Amino acid sequence: MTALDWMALPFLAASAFFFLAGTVGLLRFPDLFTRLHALAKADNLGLGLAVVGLAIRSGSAAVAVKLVLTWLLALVASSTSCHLIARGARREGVEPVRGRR
Amino acid sequence: MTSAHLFAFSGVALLGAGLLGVLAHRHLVRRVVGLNLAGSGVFLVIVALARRSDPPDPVPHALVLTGLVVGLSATALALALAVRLHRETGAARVPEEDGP
Amino acid sequence: MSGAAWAIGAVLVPLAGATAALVGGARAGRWVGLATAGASAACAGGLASAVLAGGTVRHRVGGWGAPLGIELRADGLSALMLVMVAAVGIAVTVSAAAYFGGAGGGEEQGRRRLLFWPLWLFLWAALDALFLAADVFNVYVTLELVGLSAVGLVALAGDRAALGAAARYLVLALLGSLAYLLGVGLLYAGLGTLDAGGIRAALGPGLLATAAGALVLGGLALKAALFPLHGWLPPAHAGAPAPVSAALSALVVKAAFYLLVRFTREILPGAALPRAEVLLGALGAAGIVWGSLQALRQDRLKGVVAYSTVAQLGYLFLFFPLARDAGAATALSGAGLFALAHALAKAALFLASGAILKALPSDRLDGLAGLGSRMPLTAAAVAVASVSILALPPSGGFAGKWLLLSTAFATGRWGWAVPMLLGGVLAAGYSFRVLERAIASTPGDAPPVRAPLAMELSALALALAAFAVGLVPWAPLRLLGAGGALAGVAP
Amino acid sequence: MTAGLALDVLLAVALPLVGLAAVLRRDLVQSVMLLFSLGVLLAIAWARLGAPDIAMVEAALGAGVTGVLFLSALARVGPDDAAPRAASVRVALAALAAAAVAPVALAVEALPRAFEGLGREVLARVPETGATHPVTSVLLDFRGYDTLLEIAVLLLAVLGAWAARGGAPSPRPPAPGPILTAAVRLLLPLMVVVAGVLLWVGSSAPGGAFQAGTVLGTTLVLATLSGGVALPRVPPWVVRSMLALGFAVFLAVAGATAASGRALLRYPGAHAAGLLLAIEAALTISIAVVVWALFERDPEERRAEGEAGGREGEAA
Repeated sequence: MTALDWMALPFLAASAFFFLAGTVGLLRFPDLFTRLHALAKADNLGLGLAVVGLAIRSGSAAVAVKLVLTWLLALVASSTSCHLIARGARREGVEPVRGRR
Repeated sequence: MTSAHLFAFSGVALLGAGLLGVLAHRHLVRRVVGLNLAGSGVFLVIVALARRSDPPDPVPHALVLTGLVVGLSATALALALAVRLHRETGAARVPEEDGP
Repeated sequence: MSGAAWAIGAVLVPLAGATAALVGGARAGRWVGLATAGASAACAGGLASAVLAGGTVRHRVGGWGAPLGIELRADGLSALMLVMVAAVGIAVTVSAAAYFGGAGGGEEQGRRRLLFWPLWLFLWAALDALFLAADVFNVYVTLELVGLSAVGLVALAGDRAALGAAARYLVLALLGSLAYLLGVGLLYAGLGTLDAGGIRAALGPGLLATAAGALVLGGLALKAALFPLHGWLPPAHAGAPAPVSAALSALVVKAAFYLLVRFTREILPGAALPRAEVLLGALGAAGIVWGSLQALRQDRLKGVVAYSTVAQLGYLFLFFPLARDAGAATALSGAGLFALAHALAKAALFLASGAILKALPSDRLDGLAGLGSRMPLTAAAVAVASVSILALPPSGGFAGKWLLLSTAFATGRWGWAVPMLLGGVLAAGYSFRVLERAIASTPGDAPPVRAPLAMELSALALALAAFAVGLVPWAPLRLLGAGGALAGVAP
Repeated sequence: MTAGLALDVLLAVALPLVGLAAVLRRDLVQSVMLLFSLGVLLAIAWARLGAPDIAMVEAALGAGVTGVLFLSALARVGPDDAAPRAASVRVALAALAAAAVAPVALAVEALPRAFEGLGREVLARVPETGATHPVTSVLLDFRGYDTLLEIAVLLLAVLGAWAARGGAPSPRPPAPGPILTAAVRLLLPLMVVVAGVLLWVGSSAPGGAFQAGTVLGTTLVLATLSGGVALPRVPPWVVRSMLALGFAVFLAVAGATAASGRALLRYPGAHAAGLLLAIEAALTISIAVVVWALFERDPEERRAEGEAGGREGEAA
């Protein structure tokens, strides 16, 4: 492994952790709204950290810019679709779970 | 086991799953799902076997690209038929073989 | 013009016509259709005369040649099929111009006028391309073209039974295509070529040949409406608009059969699948009996004609067991003549029922009494076409069936003659049910609405052509024999 | 075992399992969603198999066109309420499917582990074509005739879907809301640029008319769905002309090559690259309109509805 790889490692590991957390949340949380909340973690933080890690590893500014653009696009897409899903669910009469289960 | 053969067997298994989907269901949309799975299996076999050389043989890639477009066309037509059948008969069922 | 130019024209002209009809819209459709039909038929005729004069015509698309590029090939069998498409195609086009003609009819009729022409001309192009293809993957693309345009045409009718049948056919056809494609993929993975001639040369018996052969033949059989997978055919063919039924029943069913002939006799002889050939024959025999029995039970003309297609397809499949070794040449001649005569006669019957449906409230057999005096041209078309379907001498149907029967006797395979003879008796049954009503001298009033003359005449012309095939059988047979007909089979 | 092979094993096992799950799910919507997930896994598999062109098309189809088609069909087709078949029947059918594919597995097993195919010959002759990317050379030059007919298949899908659809109006999408509208406004120009890039690089790298056309078509669908961007109302014949444009250009080139006495689709050497780009550009437009037309109502119907109806307000 090169020095760049070592520098990227913590970011990639952290990214994997957030993806794992997001997935656990998706599977374990009680209702649609909290699950969406968990997914957003994976997209925003997990993907962002992965982008940072990969940008370091690539060692090229052009690739880094493309990676960051990809992340920004994913953010726009995921927040829009989360919003649409949540709004659609509210219209269909899905209520958030309140209190503890 | 080479990766090429590994994916080829995976494609055969996927084809089997898709075939089961076509055999086991009568809902047209479900059958289209099965046909899409089976198609993906066939494409996977063809592309995986092209990986037996380095670089991979581009001819099967071109064939599968054509196959994907054909598959999309068939899917679009089948789904339009499903919607129409549902409107005419109240169910997007493929009628049973009539053997009177 | 060279033979290759005619072959290219036979594909490009109907494709161009379809595009023009799509852009031109409902109003231009029929004129585009008529012009395209004439030009496409001229290409088929030019190709046939080139094949007669100089034998097999080949063309390397893109100039590459196999195995890198695709080749087109027209031997006698291909040319005969193209002529069959052209003859039926012209009549269907003329009839359809009248059937879908005229203004009014509301939005639904407008949609039909708009969509029929591009769909039909694409189907024409697809059939021509299929009969000319010498590359097994190119065959896959043409098969899909044929299948999707046929489903689109059936869906145009909007009749509930036809829609269900179209859905069932689509699922079967797609499954068949996938099996075929996988077989082709395996052949390429083993041999490194997609060219029909290249596969024939390279393929020896073995696991690859058996698996790929079973996939290809099984896939094509799924598409061929072979018993017991014929169930979608009668409702689809009976429920579609009459010109569509004619095209489907006369032409589309021949496509998968043609490919099965090519693959068993020519491309995959190395796979050595004799049991597959016997199986195809046995299913054909079952189809003859079953289709004929069902035709006897129908009470609508289009129902009788559609079930009769199931039976008549069965005869064609007797080619496979009969064509083994010594019988190949005679069996091919018989199957070729039978396919041609069936296409002409079946299209005539469907176009005639279209004319009847335009003039009379329904095509129920009970209501056909006195047809001879009410619609004499159409009654004549039904009568003459039925003679060929019945295989009475000297019709085209008789010539084809006679050659198939003689193959069975000459090669000592008497068993295969039994379903043919039984089918003849049953065909007499269902045809006379139609004929006794159509030509009986029951006086009847002229129908209040006249059917368009073009529809009646196109049906009659096709019926006469089917009959004439029996008078001059040497003409199609000479074409069939030109260029060697099938590699390894010399009629 | 290397990391690469480990990933391959994981993918190869996951693919049929996800497929099986899609077949066995009782709920039709879940079944379709699993089909989409399979598309994502497949895109990775294509990349692993050295087929980036296919990976891009798979992603564009699964996430875009096929997804939209299935979802809009699901919205109109009732749930699959057929009673599940008896366990014995299901086992028998599974056994039948397994028995049908087992000989294929045997035949695959018997194939040699290394095989050139036509790869070397294609690479050697790519310089003679109008493209530099081998897959594009095969698609548009060596096997250009297949591609010509394939575009006809795509047109038939539209014609057939219009024929099957009958006079039914498409469902109105629910009112879009400000966030979707803003996002679509942001993404639209970007997607148009992406389509342009895909088209341009197609001759030398993975990409080309189909990828570009699907991106552009999905953009049109998105614009229609979001309601935030008004597409110009065009007469039906313009829609039909745009549908036919790519095929017509390809066909005209085919006719011209044949008429000039060359072989069908043998491009004149000096102009080969330019001709291919012209064909690809026209195809991109038509494929985009195909994608949109598969989703939208057909032009006759739009006309019949007339301008009076207009778009439903954002009231909801």
